[in-house]
Amino acid sequence: MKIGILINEGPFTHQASDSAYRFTVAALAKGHEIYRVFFYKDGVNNANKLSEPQTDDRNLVSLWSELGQENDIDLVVCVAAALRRGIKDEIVKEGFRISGLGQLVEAGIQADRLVVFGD
Amino acid sequence: MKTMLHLINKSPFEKNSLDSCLRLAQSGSSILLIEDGVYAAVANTEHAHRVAARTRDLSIYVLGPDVAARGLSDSPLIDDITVVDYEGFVDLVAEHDANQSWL
Amino acid sequence: MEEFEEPGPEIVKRFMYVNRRAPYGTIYAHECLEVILVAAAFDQDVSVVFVDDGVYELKKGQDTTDIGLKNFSKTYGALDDYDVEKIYVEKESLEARGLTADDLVIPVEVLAAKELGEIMAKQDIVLGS
Amino acid sequence: MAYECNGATVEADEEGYIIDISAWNPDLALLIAEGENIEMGDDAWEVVNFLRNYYEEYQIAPAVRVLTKAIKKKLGADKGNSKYLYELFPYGPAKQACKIAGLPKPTGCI
Repeated sequence: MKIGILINEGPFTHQASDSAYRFTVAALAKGHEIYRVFFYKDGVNNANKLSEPQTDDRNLVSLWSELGQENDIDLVVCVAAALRRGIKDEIVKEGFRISGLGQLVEAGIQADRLVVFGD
Repeated sequence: MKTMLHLINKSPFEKNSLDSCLRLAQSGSSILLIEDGVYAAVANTEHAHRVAARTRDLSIYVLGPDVAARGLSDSPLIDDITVVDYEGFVDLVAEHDANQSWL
Repeated sequence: MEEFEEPGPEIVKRFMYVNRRAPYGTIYAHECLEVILVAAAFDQDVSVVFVDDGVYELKKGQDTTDIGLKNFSKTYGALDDYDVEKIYVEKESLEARGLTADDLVIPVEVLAAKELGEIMAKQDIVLGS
Repeated sequence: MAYECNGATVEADEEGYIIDISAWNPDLALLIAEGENIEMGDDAWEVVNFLRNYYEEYQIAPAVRVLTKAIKKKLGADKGNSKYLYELFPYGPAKQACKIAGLPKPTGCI
Protein backbone atom coordinates (compact mmCIF):
# COMPACT_ATOMS: atom_id res chain seq x y z
CA MET A 1 0.00 0.00 0.00
CA LYS A 2 1.19 3.55 -0.77
CA ILE A 3 1.21 5.74 2.33
CA GLY A 4 1.75 9.49 2.50
CA ILE A 5 2.83 11.23 5.70
CA LEU A 6 2.30 14.84 6.76
CA ILE A 7 4.38 16.26 9.62
CA ASN A 8 3.35 19.61 11.07
CA GLU A 9 5.81 20.01 13.92
CA GLY A 10 9.56 20.29 14.36
CA PRO A 11 11.82 17.73 16.01
CA PHE A 12 12.02 19.20 19.50
CA THR A 13 8.85 20.77 20.86
CA HIS A 14 6.41 17.99 20.01
CA GLN A 15 6.50 14.22 19.72
CA ALA A 16 4.87 14.40 16.29
CA SER A 17 8.02 13.91 14.22
CA ASP A 18 9.19 11.01 16.44
CA SER A 19 5.81 9.30 16.11
CA ALA A 20 5.87 9.81 12.36
CA TYR A 21 9.40 8.44 12.14
CA ARG A 22 8.54 5.27 14.08
CA PHE A 23 5.36 4.83 12.05
CA THR A 24 7.35 5.20 8.82
CA VAL A 25 9.96 2.64 9.89
CA ALA A 26 7.21 0.19 10.87
CA ALA A 27 5.36 0.75 7.59
CA LEU A 28 8.50 0.07 5.58
CA ALA A 29 9.16 -3.07 7.64
CA LYS A 30 5.69 -4.29 6.74
CA GLY A 31 6.43 -3.82 3.06
CA HIS A 32 4.42 -0.68 2.46
CA GLU A 33 5.66 2.05 0.14
CA ILE A 34 6.06 5.52 1.63
CA TYR A 35 4.85 7.69 -1.22
CA ARG A 36 6.08 10.93 0.30
CA VAL A 37 6.76 12.59 3.63
CA PHE A 38 5.64 16.20 3.52
CA PHE A 39 6.96 18.66 6.10
CA TYR A 40 4.69 21.62 6.76
CA LYS A 41 4.31 24.35 9.39
CA ASP A 42 7.11 23.99 11.99
CA GLY A 43 7.68 20.54 10.49
CA VAL A 44 10.08 22.22 8.04
CA ASN A 45 12.56 22.41 10.94
CA ASN A 46 13.07 18.65 10.57
CA ALA A 47 15.17 19.45 7.50
CA ASN A 48 17.52 21.96 9.15
CA LYS A 49 21.02 20.54 8.90
CA LEU A 50 22.35 23.22 11.26
CA SER A 51 20.39 21.57 14.07
CA GLU A 52 22.77 20.10 16.66
CA PRO A 53 21.08 18.21 19.46
CA GLN A 54 23.10 17.05 22.47
CA THR A 55 25.04 13.89 21.71
CA ASP A 56 22.88 11.78 24.05
CA ASP A 57 19.69 12.86 22.26
CA ARG A 58 18.35 11.36 19.03
CA ASN A 59 18.99 13.45 15.93
CA LEU A 60 15.77 13.37 13.94
CA VAL A 61 17.15 15.53 11.14
CA SER A 62 19.80 12.88 10.47
CA LEU A 63 17.44 9.99 11.07
CA TRP A 64 14.95 11.28 8.49
CA SER A 65 17.74 12.05 6.06
CA GLU A 66 19.20 8.54 6.37
CA LEU A 67 15.85 6.79 6.26
CA GLY A 68 14.89 8.80 3.21
CA GLN A 69 18.07 8.05 1.33
CA GLU A 70 18.22 4.36 2.25
CA ASN A 71 14.64 3.77 1.20
CA ASP A 72 14.40 6.30 -1.59
CA ILE A 73 11.63 8.24 0.15
CA ASP A 74 10.58 11.61 -1.22
CA LEU A 75 11.09 14.01 1.71
CA VAL A 76 9.46 17.30 0.74
CA VAL A 77 9.70 20.55 2.67
CA CYS A 78 6.97 23.12 2.01
CA VAL A 79 8.51 26.19 0.41
CA ALA A 80 6.08 28.75 1.86
CA ALA A 81 6.44 27.41 5.40
CA ALA A 82 10.21 27.03 4.98
CA LEU A 83 10.90 30.56 3.71
CA ARG A 84 8.94 31.99 6.63
CA ARG A 85 11.23 30.12 9.00
CA GLY A 86 14.50 30.78 7.19
CA ILE A 87 14.88 27.22 5.96
CA LYS A 88 16.55 27.63 2.58
CA ASP A 89 18.30 25.26 0.19
CA GLU A 90 21.67 26.08 1.77
CA ILE A 91 20.68 24.63 5.11
CA VAL A 92 18.47 21.77 4.00
CA LYS A 93 19.89 18.37 4.91
CA GLU A 94 20.67 15.87 2.14
CA GLY A 95 17.72 13.76 1.16
CA PHE A 96 15.16 16.53 1.61
CA ARG A 97 13.92 18.79 -1.16
CA ILE A 98 11.98 22.05 -1.03
CA SER A 99 8.80 22.22 -3.07
CA GLY A 100 5.28 23.61 -3.10
CA LEU A 101 2.21 22.78 -1.07
CA GLY A 102 0.78 21.17 -4.18
CA GLN A 103 3.03 18.20 -3.37
CA LEU A 104 0.97 17.59 -0.24
CA VAL A 105 -2.30 17.62 -2.13
CA GLU A 106 -0.79 15.43 -4.81
CA ALA A 107 0.32 12.94 -2.15
CA GLY A 108 -3.24 12.92 -0.85
CA ILE A 109 -4.47 12.10 -4.34
CA GLN A 110 -1.86 9.51 -5.30
CA ALA A 111 -1.28 7.66 -2.03
CA ASP A 112 -3.75 5.12 -0.66
CA ARG A 113 -3.59 6.69 2.80
CA LEU A 114 -2.36 9.99 4.21
CA VAL A 115 -1.47 10.10 7.90
CA VAL A 116 -1.09 13.43 9.70
CA PHE A 117 1.25 13.95 12.64
CA GLY A 118 1.20 17.28 14.43
CA ASP A 119 0.04 19.27 17.40
CA MET B 1 -19.77 1.99 4.33
CA LYS B 2 -16.27 3.43 4.60
CA THR B 3 -14.31 2.83 7.76
CA MET B 4 -12.57 5.69 9.54
CA LEU B 5 -9.67 5.57 11.97
CA HIS B 6 -9.53 8.56 14.32
CA LEU B 7 -6.15 9.45 15.79
CA ILE B 8 -5.98 11.35 19.06
CA ASN B 9 -2.70 12.62 20.46
CA LYS B 10 -3.94 15.01 23.16
CA SER B 11 -4.57 14.43 26.83
CA PRO B 12 -8.28 14.73 27.60
CA PHE B 13 -7.27 16.76 30.65
CA GLU B 14 -5.69 19.42 28.45
CA LYS B 15 -7.61 19.60 25.15
CA ASN B 16 -11.07 18.88 23.83
CA SER B 17 -9.84 16.74 20.91
CA LEU B 18 -11.23 13.55 22.44
CA ASP B 19 -14.61 15.15 23.19
CA SER B 20 -14.94 16.50 19.66
CA CYS B 21 -13.94 13.19 18.18
CA LEU B 22 -16.44 11.29 20.33
CA ARG B 23 -19.13 13.77 19.30
CA LEU B 24 -18.48 13.36 15.56
CA ALA B 25 -17.21 9.78 15.23
CA GLN B 26 -19.75 7.45 13.66
CA SER B 27 -20.64 4.10 15.17
CA GLY B 28 -18.42 1.40 13.76
CA SER B 29 -15.37 3.60 13.38
CA SER B 30 -12.15 3.24 15.36
CA ILE B 31 -10.03 5.42 17.58
CA LEU B 32 -6.30 5.06 18.21
CA LEU B 33 -4.90 6.97 21.18
CA ILE B 34 -1.25 7.98 20.75
CA GLU B 35 1.23 10.34 22.44
CA ASP B 36 -0.54 12.28 25.24
CA GLY B 37 -3.82 10.83 23.99
CA VAL B 38 -3.02 7.59 25.81
CA TYR B 39 -4.07 9.14 29.14
CA ALA B 40 -7.65 8.71 27.91
CA ALA B 41 -7.20 4.92 27.96
CA VAL B 42 -6.56 4.70 31.68
CA ALA B 43 -9.36 3.33 33.83
CA ASN B 44 -10.47 5.28 36.92
CA THR B 45 -9.73 8.79 35.60
CA GLU B 46 -12.56 11.32 35.47
CA HIS B 47 -12.74 10.84 31.70
CA ALA B 48 -12.79 7.05 31.76
CA HIS B 49 -16.54 6.57 31.86
CA ARG B 50 -17.06 8.56 28.67
CA VAL B 51 -14.48 6.51 26.85
CA ALA B 52 -15.75 3.24 28.30
CA ALA B 53 -19.30 4.09 27.22
CA ARG B 54 -18.13 4.23 23.60
CA THR B 55 -16.31 0.91 23.59
CA ARG B 56 -19.70 -0.57 22.68
CA ASP B 57 -20.01 1.16 19.31
CA LEU B 58 -16.39 2.11 18.54
CA SER B 59 -13.19 0.05 18.43
CA ILE B 60 -10.69 1.80 20.66
CA TYR B 61 -6.94 1.16 20.55
CA VAL B 62 -3.97 2.62 22.38
CA LEU B 63 -0.32 2.77 21.31
CA GLY B 64 1.70 0.61 23.73
CA PRO B 65 5.07 2.39 23.40
CA ASP B 66 3.40 5.68 24.39
CA VAL B 67 1.67 3.96 27.32
CA ALA B 68 4.97 2.52 28.55
CA ALA B 69 6.84 5.80 28.08
CA ARG B 70 4.39 7.52 30.40
CA GLY B 71 4.70 5.00 33.21
CA LEU B 72 1.26 3.55 32.60
CA SER B 73 2.16 -0.05 31.78
CA ASP B 74 1.01 -1.23 35.17
CA SER B 75 -2.04 1.04 35.31
CA PRO B 76 -5.39 -0.59 34.62
CA LEU B 77 -6.71 0.38 31.21
CA ILE B 78 -10.38 0.66 30.32
CA ASP B 79 -11.85 -2.77 29.45
CA ASP B 80 -12.08 -3.52 25.74
CA ILE B 81 -9.29 -1.11 24.76
CA THR B 82 -6.71 -2.94 22.68
CA VAL B 83 -3.00 -2.18 23.01
CA VAL B 84 -1.06 -2.08 19.72
CA ASP B 85 2.56 -1.38 18.78
CA TYR B 86 3.76 0.72 15.81
CA GLU B 87 3.25 -2.23 13.48
CA GLY B 88 -0.31 -2.48 14.77
CA PHE B 89 -0.66 1.27 14.13
CA VAL B 90 0.38 0.70 10.52
CA ASP B 91 -2.09 -2.19 10.20
CA LEU B 92 -4.91 -0.03 11.55
CA VAL B 93 -4.13 2.67 9.00
CA ALA B 94 -4.07 0.09 6.21
CA GLU B 95 -7.25 -1.69 7.34
CA HIS B 96 -9.37 1.47 7.54
CA ASP B 97 -10.39 3.29 4.37
CA ALA B 98 -9.34 6.67 5.76
CA ASN B 99 -7.97 8.26 8.89
CA GLN B 100 -8.29 11.57 10.62
CA SER B 101 -5.99 13.23 13.16
CA TRP B 102 -7.71 15.28 15.85
CA LEU B 103 -4.83 17.63 16.56
CA MET C 1 4.97 28.89 -16.29
CA GLU C 2 3.17 29.96 -13.19
CA GLU C 3 -0.06 28.15 -13.59
CA PHE C 4 -1.77 24.90 -13.87
CA GLU C 5 -4.55 25.45 -16.33
CA GLU C 6 -5.10 21.73 -16.49
CA PRO C 7 -3.90 20.28 -13.19
CA GLY C 8 -6.20 17.41 -14.19
CA PRO C 9 -5.37 14.31 -12.18
CA GLU C 10 -8.09 11.85 -13.17
CA ILE C 11 -8.56 10.69 -9.61
CA VAL C 12 -11.13 12.72 -7.69
CA LYS C 13 -11.07 12.21 -3.95
CA ARG C 14 -13.08 13.74 -1.17
CA PHE C 15 -10.81 16.13 0.71
CA MET C 16 -12.04 17.65 3.93
CA TYR C 17 -10.22 20.42 5.76
CA VAL C 18 -11.17 20.58 9.42
CA ASN C 19 -10.46 23.87 11.19
CA ARG C 20 -10.46 23.49 14.96
CA ARG C 21 -8.19 26.38 16.01
CA ALA C 22 -8.84 30.00 16.80
CA PRO C 23 -6.99 32.54 14.63
CA TYR C 24 -3.86 34.53 15.61
CA GLY C 25 -2.97 32.74 18.87
CA THR C 26 -1.21 30.15 16.73
CA ILE C 27 -0.46 29.93 13.02
CA TYR C 28 -2.52 26.75 12.51
CA ALA C 29 -5.66 28.42 11.21
CA HIS C 30 -3.77 30.59 8.74
CA GLU C 31 -1.60 27.77 7.38
CA CYS C 32 -4.66 25.54 7.01
CA LEU C 33 -6.27 28.22 4.84
CA GLU C 34 -3.09 28.30 2.78
CA VAL C 35 -3.48 24.58 2.04
CA ILE C 36 -7.12 25.01 1.09
CA LEU C 37 -6.29 27.71 -1.45
CA VAL C 38 -3.62 25.56 -3.08
CA ALA C 39 -5.73 22.42 -2.97
CA ALA C 40 -8.54 24.22 -4.76
CA ALA C 41 -6.49 24.10 -7.96
CA PHE C 42 -6.52 20.30 -8.06
CA ASP C 43 -10.14 19.74 -9.04
CA GLN C 44 -10.86 17.52 -6.09
CA ASP C 45 -14.10 17.32 -4.13
CA VAL C 46 -13.22 19.83 -1.40
CA SER C 47 -15.13 20.68 1.74
CA VAL C 48 -14.11 22.94 4.58
CA VAL C 49 -15.36 22.45 8.12
CA PHE C 50 -15.23 24.70 11.17
CA VAL C 51 -15.51 22.93 14.53
CA ASP C 52 -14.58 23.91 18.10
CA ASP C 53 -12.50 27.12 18.23
CA GLY C 54 -12.27 26.97 14.43
CA VAL C 55 -15.59 28.83 14.30
CA TYR C 56 -13.78 31.85 15.74
CA GLU C 57 -11.82 32.05 12.47
CA LEU C 58 -15.04 33.22 10.82
CA LYS C 59 -16.14 35.74 13.46
CA LYS C 60 -17.13 39.05 11.88
CA GLY C 61 -15.45 42.30 12.80
CA GLN C 62 -11.86 41.11 13.20
CA ASP C 63 -9.43 44.03 13.31
CA THR C 64 -5.78 43.05 13.58
CA THR C 65 -4.38 46.55 13.10
CA ASP C 66 -2.90 46.76 16.57
CA ILE C 67 -1.47 43.24 16.80
CA GLY C 68 0.45 43.52 13.54
CA LEU C 69 -0.85 40.28 12.00
CA LYS C 70 -2.68 39.94 8.70
CA ASN C 71 -6.47 39.85 9.03
CA PHE C 72 -6.98 36.66 7.05
CA SER C 73 -10.67 36.43 7.99
CA LYS C 74 -11.17 38.50 4.83
CA THR C 75 -9.64 35.74 2.73
CA TYR C 76 -12.46 33.29 3.43
CA GLY C 77 -14.57 35.54 1.20
CA ALA C 78 -12.41 34.49 -1.75
CA LEU C 79 -13.16 30.76 -1.28
CA ASP C 80 -16.08 31.12 -3.65
CA ASP C 81 -13.73 32.37 -6.39
CA TYR C 82 -11.54 29.33 -5.66
CA ASP C 83 -14.62 27.12 -6.29
CA VAL C 84 -14.73 25.97 -2.68
CA GLU C 85 -18.44 25.79 -2.09
CA LYS C 86 -18.99 23.22 0.64
CA ILE C 87 -18.41 25.13 3.84
CA TYR C 88 -19.83 23.61 7.01
CA VAL C 89 -19.95 24.87 10.58
CA GLU C 90 -20.86 22.59 13.46
CA LYS C 91 -23.99 23.83 15.22
CA GLU C 92 -22.87 22.65 18.66
CA SER C 93 -19.55 24.50 18.41
CA LEU C 94 -21.25 27.68 17.27
CA GLU C 95 -23.85 27.59 20.03
CA ALA C 96 -21.32 26.74 22.71
CA ARG C 97 -19.58 30.01 21.84
CA GLY C 98 -22.75 32.07 21.85
CA LEU C 99 -22.58 32.66 18.10
CA THR C 100 -25.01 32.29 15.22
CA ALA C 101 -24.49 32.12 11.46
CA ASP C 102 -25.14 35.88 11.34
CA ASP C 103 -21.92 36.46 13.28
CA LEU C 104 -19.82 34.89 10.53
CA VAL C 105 -17.95 36.59 7.66
CA ILE C 106 -19.24 34.24 4.96
CA PRO C 107 -22.42 32.27 4.35
CA VAL C 108 -22.02 28.72 5.65
CA GLU C 109 -24.10 25.63 6.10
CA VAL C 110 -24.68 25.00 9.81
CA LEU C 111 -24.95 21.30 10.56
CA ALA C 112 -25.59 19.38 13.76
CA ALA C 113 -22.78 17.07 14.88
CA LYS C 114 -24.76 14.04 13.76
CA GLU C 115 -25.10 15.24 10.15
CA LEU C 116 -21.59 16.63 10.03
CA GLY C 117 -20.22 13.36 11.39
CA GLU C 118 -21.94 11.49 8.58
CA ILE C 119 -20.31 13.71 5.97
CA MET C 120 -16.92 13.39 7.69
CA ALA C 121 -17.18 9.62 7.63
CA LYS C 122 -17.41 9.65 3.83
CA GLN C 123 -14.12 11.49 3.25
CA ASP C 124 -11.01 10.01 1.67
CA ILE C 125 -8.56 12.54 3.08
CA VAL C 126 -9.13 14.59 6.20
CA LEU C 127 -6.61 17.30 7.00
CA GLY C 128 -7.05 19.20 10.21
CA SER C 129 -5.42 21.74 12.37
CA MET D 1 17.21 44.02 -5.56
CA ALA D 2 15.65 47.45 -5.23
CA TYR D 3 13.85 50.07 -7.32
CA GLU D 4 14.87 53.73 -7.42
CA CYS D 5 11.66 55.69 -7.81
CA ASN D 6 11.21 59.46 -7.41
CA GLY D 7 14.32 59.65 -5.27
CA ALA D 8 13.24 56.84 -2.95
CA THR D 9 14.69 53.34 -2.74
CA VAL D 10 12.11 50.56 -2.61
CA GLU D 11 13.44 47.15 -1.61
CA ALA D 12 12.31 44.10 -3.57
CA ASP D 13 12.97 40.36 -3.40
CA GLU D 14 15.09 38.45 -5.92
CA GLU D 15 12.21 38.19 -8.36
CA GLY D 16 11.30 41.87 -8.13
CA TYR D 17 8.27 41.76 -5.83
CA ILE D 18 8.46 44.75 -3.49
CA ILE D 19 9.00 43.87 0.16
CA ASP D 20 6.84 46.54 1.78
CA ILE D 21 3.57 46.53 -0.10
CA SER D 22 2.58 49.89 1.39
CA ALA D 23 5.50 51.47 -0.51
CA TRP D 24 3.63 51.07 -3.81
CA ASN D 25 2.64 54.02 -5.95
CA PRO D 26 1.64 54.38 -9.63
CA ASP D 27 5.08 55.68 -10.66
CA LEU D 28 6.68 52.62 -9.11
CA ALA D 29 4.19 50.46 -11.02
CA LEU D 30 5.36 52.04 -14.28
CA LEU D 31 8.97 51.39 -13.34
CA ILE D 32 8.34 47.72 -12.52
CA ALA D 33 6.31 47.36 -15.73
CA GLU D 34 9.20 48.78 -17.74
CA GLY D 35 11.47 46.08 -16.33
CA GLU D 36 8.90 43.48 -17.38
CA ASN D 37 8.56 45.01 -20.86
CA ILE D 38 4.90 45.72 -20.25
CA GLU D 39 3.27 48.78 -21.70
CA MET D 40 0.86 50.17 -19.14
CA GLY D 41 -2.16 51.10 -21.25
CA ASP D 42 -5.65 51.50 -19.82
CA ASP D 43 -6.35 47.78 -20.14
CA ALA D 44 -3.22 46.81 -18.20
CA TRP D 45 -4.03 49.40 -15.54
CA GLU D 46 -7.52 48.01 -15.26
CA VAL D 47 -6.13 44.58 -14.35
CA VAL D 48 -3.54 46.01 -11.97
CA ASN D 49 -6.19 48.09 -10.21
CA PHE D 50 -8.49 45.10 -10.12
CA LEU D 51 -5.77 43.11 -8.34
CA ARG D 52 -5.14 45.87 -5.84
CA ASN D 53 -8.84 46.03 -5.02
CA TYR D 54 -9.00 42.25 -4.78
CA TYR D 55 -6.11 42.28 -2.34
CA GLU D 56 -7.69 45.04 -0.31
CA GLU D 57 -10.90 43.05 -0.03
CA TYR D 58 -9.57 39.52 0.47
CA GLN D 59 -5.96 39.97 1.62
CA ILE D 60 -4.60 37.68 -1.06
CA ALA D 61 -3.17 37.94 -4.54
CA PRO D 62 -5.27 35.39 -6.41
CA ALA D 63 -3.96 32.52 -8.51
CA VAL D 64 -4.33 33.03 -12.26
CA ARG D 65 -7.41 30.95 -12.74
CA VAL D 66 -9.11 32.67 -9.82
CA LEU D 67 -8.13 36.06 -11.20
CA THR D 68 -9.60 35.13 -14.55
CA LYS D 69 -12.84 34.02 -12.97
CA ALA D 70 -13.09 37.08 -10.73
CA ILE D 71 -12.45 39.46 -13.64
CA LYS D 72 -15.08 37.66 -15.68
CA LYS D 73 -17.55 38.18 -12.86
CA LYS D 74 -16.77 41.88 -12.56
CA LEU D 75 -15.71 43.02 -16.03
CA GLY D 76 -17.32 40.45 -18.29
CA ALA D 77 -16.20 37.50 -20.40
CA ASP D 78 -14.37 39.73 -22.93
CA LYS D 79 -11.76 40.43 -20.30
CA GLY D 80 -12.20 37.45 -18.01
CA ASN D 81 -10.38 34.97 -20.22
CA SER D 82 -6.80 33.84 -20.30
CA LYS D 83 -6.15 34.88 -23.91
CA TYR D 84 -6.96 38.52 -23.15
CA LEU D 85 -4.97 38.50 -19.92
CA TYR D 86 -1.94 36.80 -21.46
CA GLU D 87 -1.88 39.38 -24.24
CA LEU D 88 -1.54 42.06 -21.60
CA PHE D 89 0.87 40.10 -19.40
CA PRO D 90 2.64 37.49 -21.54
CA TYR D 91 4.66 35.94 -18.70
CA GLY D 92 1.61 35.24 -16.60
CA PRO D 93 -1.20 37.62 -15.73
CA ALA D 94 -1.22 36.82 -12.05
CA LYS D 95 2.54 36.89 -11.57
CA GLN D 96 3.44 39.89 -13.68
CA ALA D 97 0.39 41.96 -12.83
CA CYS D 98 0.83 41.20 -9.11
CA LYS D 99 4.42 42.39 -9.27
CA ILE D 100 3.39 45.60 -10.99
CA ALA D 101 0.54 46.02 -8.50
CA GLY D 102 3.06 45.82 -5.66
CA LEU D 103 1.47 42.66 -4.25
CA PRO D 104 3.07 39.44 -3.07
CA LYS D 105 3.31 36.45 -5.36
CA PRO D 106 -0.08 34.92 -6.09
CA THR D 107 -1.48 32.57 -3.47
CA GLY D 108 -2.17 29.16 -4.82
CA CYS D 109 0.97 28.65 -6.85
CA ILE D 110 1.98 25.03 -6.87
